[in-house]
Amino acid sequence: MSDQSKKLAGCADRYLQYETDEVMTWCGGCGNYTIQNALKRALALENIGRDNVIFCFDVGCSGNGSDKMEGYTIHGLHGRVLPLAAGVKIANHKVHVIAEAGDGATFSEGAGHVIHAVRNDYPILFLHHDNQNYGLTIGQASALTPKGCKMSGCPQGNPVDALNPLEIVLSLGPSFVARVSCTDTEHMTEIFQKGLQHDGLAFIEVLQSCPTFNKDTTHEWYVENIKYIEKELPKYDPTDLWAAKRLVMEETMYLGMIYHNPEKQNFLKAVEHWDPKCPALVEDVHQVDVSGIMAKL
Amino acid sequence: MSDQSKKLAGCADRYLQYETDEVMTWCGGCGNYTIQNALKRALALENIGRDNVIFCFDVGCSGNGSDKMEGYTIHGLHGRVLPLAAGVKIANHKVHVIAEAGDGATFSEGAGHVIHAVRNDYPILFLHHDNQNYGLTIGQASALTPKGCKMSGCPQGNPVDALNPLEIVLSLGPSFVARVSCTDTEHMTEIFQKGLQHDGLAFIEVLQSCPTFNKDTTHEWYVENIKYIEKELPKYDPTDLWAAKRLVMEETMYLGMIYHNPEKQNFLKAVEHWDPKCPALVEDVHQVDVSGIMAKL
Amino acid sequence: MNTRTRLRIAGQSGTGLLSVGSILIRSLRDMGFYCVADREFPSLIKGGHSCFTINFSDQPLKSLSQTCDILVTIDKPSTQAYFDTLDEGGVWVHGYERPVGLKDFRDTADKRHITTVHMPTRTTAKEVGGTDLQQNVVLTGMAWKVLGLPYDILETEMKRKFAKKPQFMESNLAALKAGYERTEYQIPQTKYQIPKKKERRMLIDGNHAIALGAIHAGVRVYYAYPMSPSSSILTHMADYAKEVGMIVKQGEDEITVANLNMGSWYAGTRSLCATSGGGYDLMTETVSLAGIIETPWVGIIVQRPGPATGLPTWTAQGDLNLAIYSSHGEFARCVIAVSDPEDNFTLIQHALNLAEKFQIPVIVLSDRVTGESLLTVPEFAQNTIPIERHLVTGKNLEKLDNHDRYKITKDGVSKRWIPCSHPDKYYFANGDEHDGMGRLDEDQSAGEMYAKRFRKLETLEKDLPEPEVLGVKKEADISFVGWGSSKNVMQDIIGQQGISGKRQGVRINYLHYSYVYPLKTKSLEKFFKDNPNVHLIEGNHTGQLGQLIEQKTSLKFKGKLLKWNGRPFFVEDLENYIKEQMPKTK
Amino acid sequence: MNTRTRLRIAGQSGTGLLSVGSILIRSLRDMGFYCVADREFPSLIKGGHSCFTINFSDQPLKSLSQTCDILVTIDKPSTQAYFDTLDEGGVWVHGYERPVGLKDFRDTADKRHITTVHMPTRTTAKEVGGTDLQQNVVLTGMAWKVLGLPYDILETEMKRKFAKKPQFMESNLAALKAGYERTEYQIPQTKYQIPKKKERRMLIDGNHAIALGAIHAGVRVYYAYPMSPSSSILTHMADYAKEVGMIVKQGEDEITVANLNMGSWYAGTRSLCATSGGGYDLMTETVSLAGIIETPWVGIIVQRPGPATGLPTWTAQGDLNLAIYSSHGEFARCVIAVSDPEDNFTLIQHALNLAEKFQIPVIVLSDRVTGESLLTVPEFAQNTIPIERHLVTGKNLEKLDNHDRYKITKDGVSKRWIPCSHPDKYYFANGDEHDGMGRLDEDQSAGEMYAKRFRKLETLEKDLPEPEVLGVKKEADISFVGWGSSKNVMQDIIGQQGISGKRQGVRINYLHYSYVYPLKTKSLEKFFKDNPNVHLIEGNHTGQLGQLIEQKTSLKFKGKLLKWNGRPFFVEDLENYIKEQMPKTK
Ligand SMILES: Cc1ncc(C[n+]2csc(CCOP(=O)(O)OP(=O)(O)O)c2C)c(N)n1
Ligand SMILES: Cc1ncc(C[n+]2csc(CCOP(=O)(O)OP(=O)(O)O)c2C)c(N)n1
Ligand code: SF4
Ligand code: SF4
Ligand SMILES: [Mg+2]
Ligand SMILES: [Mg+2]
Repeated sequence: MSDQSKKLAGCADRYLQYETDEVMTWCGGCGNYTIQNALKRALALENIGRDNVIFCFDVGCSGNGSDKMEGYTIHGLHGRVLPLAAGVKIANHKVHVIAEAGDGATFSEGAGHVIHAVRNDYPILFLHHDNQNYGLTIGQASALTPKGCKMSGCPQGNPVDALNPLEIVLSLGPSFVARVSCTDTEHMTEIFQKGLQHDGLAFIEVLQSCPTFNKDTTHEWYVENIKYIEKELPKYDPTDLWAAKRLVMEETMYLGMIYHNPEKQNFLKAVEHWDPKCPALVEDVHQVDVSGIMAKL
Repeated sequence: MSDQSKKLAGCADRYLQYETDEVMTWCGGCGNYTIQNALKRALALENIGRDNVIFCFDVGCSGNGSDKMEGYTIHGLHGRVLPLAAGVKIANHKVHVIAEAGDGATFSEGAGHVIHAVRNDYPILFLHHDNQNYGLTIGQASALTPKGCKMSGCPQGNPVDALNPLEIVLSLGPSFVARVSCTDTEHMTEIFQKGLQHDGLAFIEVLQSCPTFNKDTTHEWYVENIKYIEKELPKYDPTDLWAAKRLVMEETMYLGMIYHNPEKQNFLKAVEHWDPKCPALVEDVHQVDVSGIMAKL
Repeated sequence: MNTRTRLRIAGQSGTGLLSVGSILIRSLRDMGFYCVADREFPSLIKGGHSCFTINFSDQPLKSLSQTCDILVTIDKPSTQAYFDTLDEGGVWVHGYERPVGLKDFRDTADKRHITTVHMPTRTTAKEVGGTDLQQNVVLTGMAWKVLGLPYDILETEMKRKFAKKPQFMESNLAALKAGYERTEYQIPQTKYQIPKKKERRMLIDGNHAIALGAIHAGVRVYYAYPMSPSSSILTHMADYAKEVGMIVKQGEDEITVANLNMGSWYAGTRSLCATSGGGYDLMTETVSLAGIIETPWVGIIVQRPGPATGLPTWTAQGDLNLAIYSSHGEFARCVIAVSDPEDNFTLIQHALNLAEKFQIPVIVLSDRVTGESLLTVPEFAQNTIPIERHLVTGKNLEKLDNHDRYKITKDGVSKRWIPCSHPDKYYFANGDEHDGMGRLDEDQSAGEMYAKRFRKLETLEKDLPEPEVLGVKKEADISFVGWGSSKNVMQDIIGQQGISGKRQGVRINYLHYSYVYPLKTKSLEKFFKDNPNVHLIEGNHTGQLGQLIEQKTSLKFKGKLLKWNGRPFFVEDLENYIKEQMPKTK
Repeated sequence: MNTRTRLRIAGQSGTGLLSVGSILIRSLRDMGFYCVADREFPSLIKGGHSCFTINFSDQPLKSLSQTCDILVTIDKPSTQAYFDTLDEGGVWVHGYERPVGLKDFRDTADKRHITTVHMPTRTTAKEVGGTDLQQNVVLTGMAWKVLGLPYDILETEMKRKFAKKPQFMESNLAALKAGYERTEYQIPQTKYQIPKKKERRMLIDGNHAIALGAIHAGVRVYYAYPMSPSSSILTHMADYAKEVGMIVKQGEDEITVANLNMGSWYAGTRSLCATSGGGYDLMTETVSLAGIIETPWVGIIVQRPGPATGLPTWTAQGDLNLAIYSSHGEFARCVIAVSDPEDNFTLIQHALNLAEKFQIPVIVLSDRVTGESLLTVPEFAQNTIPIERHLVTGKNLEKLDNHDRYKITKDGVSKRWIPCSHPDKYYFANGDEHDGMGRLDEDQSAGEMYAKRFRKLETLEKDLPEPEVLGVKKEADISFVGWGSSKNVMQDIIGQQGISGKRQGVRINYLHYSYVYPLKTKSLEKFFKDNPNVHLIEGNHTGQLGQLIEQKTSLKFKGKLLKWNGRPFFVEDLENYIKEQMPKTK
């Protein structure tokens, strides 16, 4: 038993509070199962209860988990989970806010939002479910689908180059970038914990298998093509932006902490008069006297 | 007289066809004047007449030039000029299509569009008017306004880090990236010509002075802080992506060809059955017999 | 005489119920039956109950019944979900290996005189050399036998379906035959006549028909962002693109799609895009741009229940107000609603012509049931609607003045010519208010350009056809007014193709709006005058066409048949409503 | 007795006409006059003609006259643009150095008995130690003298304005004095009484008032993307953020803003956003989300003429249909319209309360003239509208069941509590159709949840106040029905504050809608019964409130006063319309 499992055994109730007895509706072998499990493990290990976390979901297969996570969840519009989650965090900075979205939602419908969520460094944990296609709308190409893939809507093969999501994120001045794979629950759990501890936008690229529509990057393919930074590159320094920029351009999928910028000032701290000790905005709605202002008009 | 001016003298009529006798409405000293002049020069030198170019404008101060350029122009919605221009080019690949937009339009309202215009490599010339603020709506901060700048809407100073536009563009697999400054009309003309010759998306970062709302990067400031790649870095190879990525992170504003990828297949060429020789879609609207298809249903 | 026979195949998404359904319906079509079929499925990829329902008859059918005569169930959860839709005296066909958990279904079956037709399909498939993949093929054979229809038709269809996968051919045929031959029970022949003359009909849905209509009318580029129930239009267009020389681009979001569509129309080709309600919300600002630069723009909304994500795989007519009133500012637009494959094919051609004739945005409203239910229809007549471009071309360009493009005219329509078609006759398509050439105009007089554009609505209204009356000409016992997909169920009811077959002598008629906005009211007023008992029928909660009628006229409906739970109108809905509304004497 | 005096300062954008205007209006306010002032300016940064118009009186004023008594012109092009808005017998004040190009103005002036008051302001400024920067200050002194008002008031205001720029103080005062003292001409004193009692009034516009109202009502976060005419709300909120402990975030586009607003409301604080018509198009999908997850969402649309970019710096009431019918699907919402600073301050507080009480999106419609014209108003009464949060809190949370959040109730409203306020009472705010707790529900019964949400519209309608009648109670010679900014001109006309001053004994009244949707019709029906000659007044082309009234009732308007050229209703518009509509006998 890994020490993670031992610790987990000690706080099983904290894990079970999020467990549902509803029938799960993802396909067999879908990466979403392990990703959701790892998230529950991380929450349990970080001792974050249902009164201390709000889950925000985009529309896509990962979003269909929004009523299968027994906690306060909001299932918004396609592509819009990042500004939605940012609005939640700004209103209530005292609770953890987690946002989850697919590759279609994040780099097509919501491409503008991911740029500015990273730039503003809203203090939320963001899981990017990268299954390299549109699962819920039955298998169209996304912006991350390799050129040439035959998908619904491009029978002659996807005509356009795929984007490299992490190459883009690293060009936005992020504060925390990591990569995990749905094939390794323990590692996901560990990185999700780090993301929950991070006081800024934790962008986590989650390599997600989608056996139904993505026959290329299958569970097995990932297992063969992933490597762990901690094991393979012991001298890797995640605060070195150029090292990170080079790493994400490599064929091999290195998992772990890719980039971390402790100096970046998160969104709330950048507000000159904001103070973490002052009440959350949700607790602060009161009649404000404006007579001082009116006197000067 | 530079040889460019000599050549121009030879085709003054081609330049004058675009000249307007309407009163221009930009502020005195605005960079838009020289940018528009350079564009007219480039069109004249490339012998591109009004039957061979369509100008697409975004909403912003540069967009107010849309009825001051005597040719076929369309003045669309804020942030949407790139997909608009792409639609024009797809419909009529036989004419040049030029798109112009400000930094608010390109990296805030239309941030999603610029990502996918570069990725799809639509064959259009795109001038990014970077005056680092929202001019037309009277001086708010844009995504490129430096952190700390006091602007309308952020009296305590812009709380958010600025994006580096070229760092982002170079993370999208572009085919042509150059930078010019409104302070050097000849150099702009030369680069605009190259852009007009390029058979893909020519992204040109135009450093634009805005004396009214941007007191930091003034005309004089640019003149002092720009350098020319051709002069300063003779051995610079624009096909080297990593060299380009490093160049755009430097304080000094290097002007000229930053990156060029001749292998990138532009949008139309990537369509398997498209052929430049076949009629433009605007000439090809005809009744299509679908009996063959119906017979198989 | 009602000869509607109702077959339902129920199974969890992804368990092959569609392939069973497709072989059966193709075989019925080959025998010359009129068929209508539709899927009910949840917004999930796998799991969740879904069914494929086929109604067929020797008379034309366009809508479905809510219940069925024959229920074929692939798995137990779907039996659970759909068992009570099997009518008294119906037939239950299934192939479960183990009778476990079937007890209460068997009891209900007995109570309701339901005949059970069963064989262990997996064992049967294996016996004849197949694998458990072929259990559904056995089931298909069983169902065809229960229908009492000739085996050769079914076999031909199986061969055609697996022509490209010969490796399965042999085992498939064996399993099919076993299922057919080992089944004894057949439903009584009185149910229907086997059609004599075999007029060849296509099996096609609305989304496929509208794609063909657009291609036929010269659309040269199609843009879309995937969103059910419109995604299959993208798939069809992409499949035909090469063959018909069209460019198809999956945009990265709906605003990209709307502006690609705008740019291609402005440049002078024929372009098209499609989405559903939520995606259209994102396009409305661009439709407003088409309004002020007076440039054609055609888009399809395949409606589904909102608000927000709502019910992605169900049907609704809840976005009529969205199509008419969204997009800021006031400008002329046209809203057209399609119902069956035939008018999907024709109305899209008229939509493209109207958009160019009046230089306006035209919104075509479809919905899931129209877009995705399969009907047997004869091949569409071609070249019946000539392409009208209304462009100044060739020598006429010389006579143009730059200020002709947005010239203030009585009927509101000015001349349009393709950008760059003449070097000197340039104009500015300006999103700001402008003069005749498109130059910025902020003077008081700019109000005249605003009014000029809006005058097109009146001119357009005069140009549109009046709504059509179906059924008895006058003095109906009960009359309905509706639009879009409501036409299908109304035609079945009027054609006595409900379930009860006989309409107890009730005189029914129906006024159908294909062109919904601007609303024509002449025949509507006459319809209310000619018929004493006029009701509204709409697949939404607020009766949106009814509101438009109440605003434009002082007509009052006797009652409103509204439905908004994501299900289409079934023939039972109309029959029950008519029974309630008719005075007891009838 | 009409004592409206009309002063207009014309100059190109950026030539300092605003600073001249602001000193004059502040001084008039200090003297106890009622003032109303508005800018007309083109959608450019520099150049183009613009003017600042002040109307003042000892009686309350709320709207402007189209023409002026005193025209102060800063540059020649603006003289050209505005000269003919100076009435017969008016006064033209200018300070050009060289008389070149003034010939024809001088001729017109003579013909129309216009007195010209002139001194070379640049030379005068220099003479008294100023620079040509002070020429406008000289002009300010001249204008004040023409008005015949005491110098000390003007001087105090100048000192206050340049308190933070002492380096200019001295030369400014010298130039001011020179302008004042060297001017001989004064308009005849009969024009107006100088108010005796000096009730202190604020000078404030609608945008500023709505910002203060929102802050007062406990809004804790404000989101906006700059878009005129709403941008000044962002500037005000940002300026006060620190002082009132509020967070202000300029979003990167309107969809970001709408979803930030949605997230903050869902999390349980009070949030607000504002935009104009085009920006709101981009927010409509998110408003539909608020509809299905039954979560409050408040947004302001400061209207300007569309379609598309339209006329960014002008005014319109063209987006009522947008507010009522946009956003796909059907759900309950409320549309409120503001008119003067006072109801900007109060109605935003009611909007926030209604949004929380009914858990619905509330759209507040303003427009450029309401948002940006300055009025003298007494300080707003505070604490008159208690904050109503309608949240389950504290011990009551224990009694909750997870399924209470979207429980199907008669009035459509279920319980709401702040996420995380209790660890076990979680619920799913689900954009898909759902059950009481928010779990996905695709069954037929889901229609009941759809209807439950919509029932809130009826409950809301009963809760809203009826429209208010202004002017004579009954039997008016001519009556008007309108909403939003139309109230201002109607109040001036009813208060005999048109130009003609005497209303020739015409009895006028006006039914004003602040709460426009859902439309209340009881007092409307009574208004039509009590008054024989009811007309519609709306600042748009299609009479959108009129259409809503025609749809909901069978009332018919005798006539419609519509205006859609970007200019607000001037008192002349009403006076001319009334003259046309009144039977000749009056
Ligand atoms: C505005 C809008 N456009 C389109 C859709 C349809 N839609 C639902 S999920 C989805 C994309 C799913 O792909 P992705 O985001 O990668 O998630 P996945 O299903 O692959 O997990 C789309 C296009 C929608 N719901 N809303
Ligand atoms: C949907 C929409 N949102 C906002 C605006 C208002 N607006 C007009 S121009 C502009 C930004 C101008 O900044 P930029 O794009 O940098 O152009 P610049 O004026 O600086 O040249 C904005 C926000 C609009 N016209 N449309
Ligand atoms: S389609 Fe792909 S992502 Fe969606 S549930 Fe199935 S396997 Fe998972
Ligand atoms: S505001 Fe700036 S960008 Fe706009 S016209 Fe003036 S100087 Fe040019
Ligand atoms: Mg995906
Ligand atoms: Mg700018």
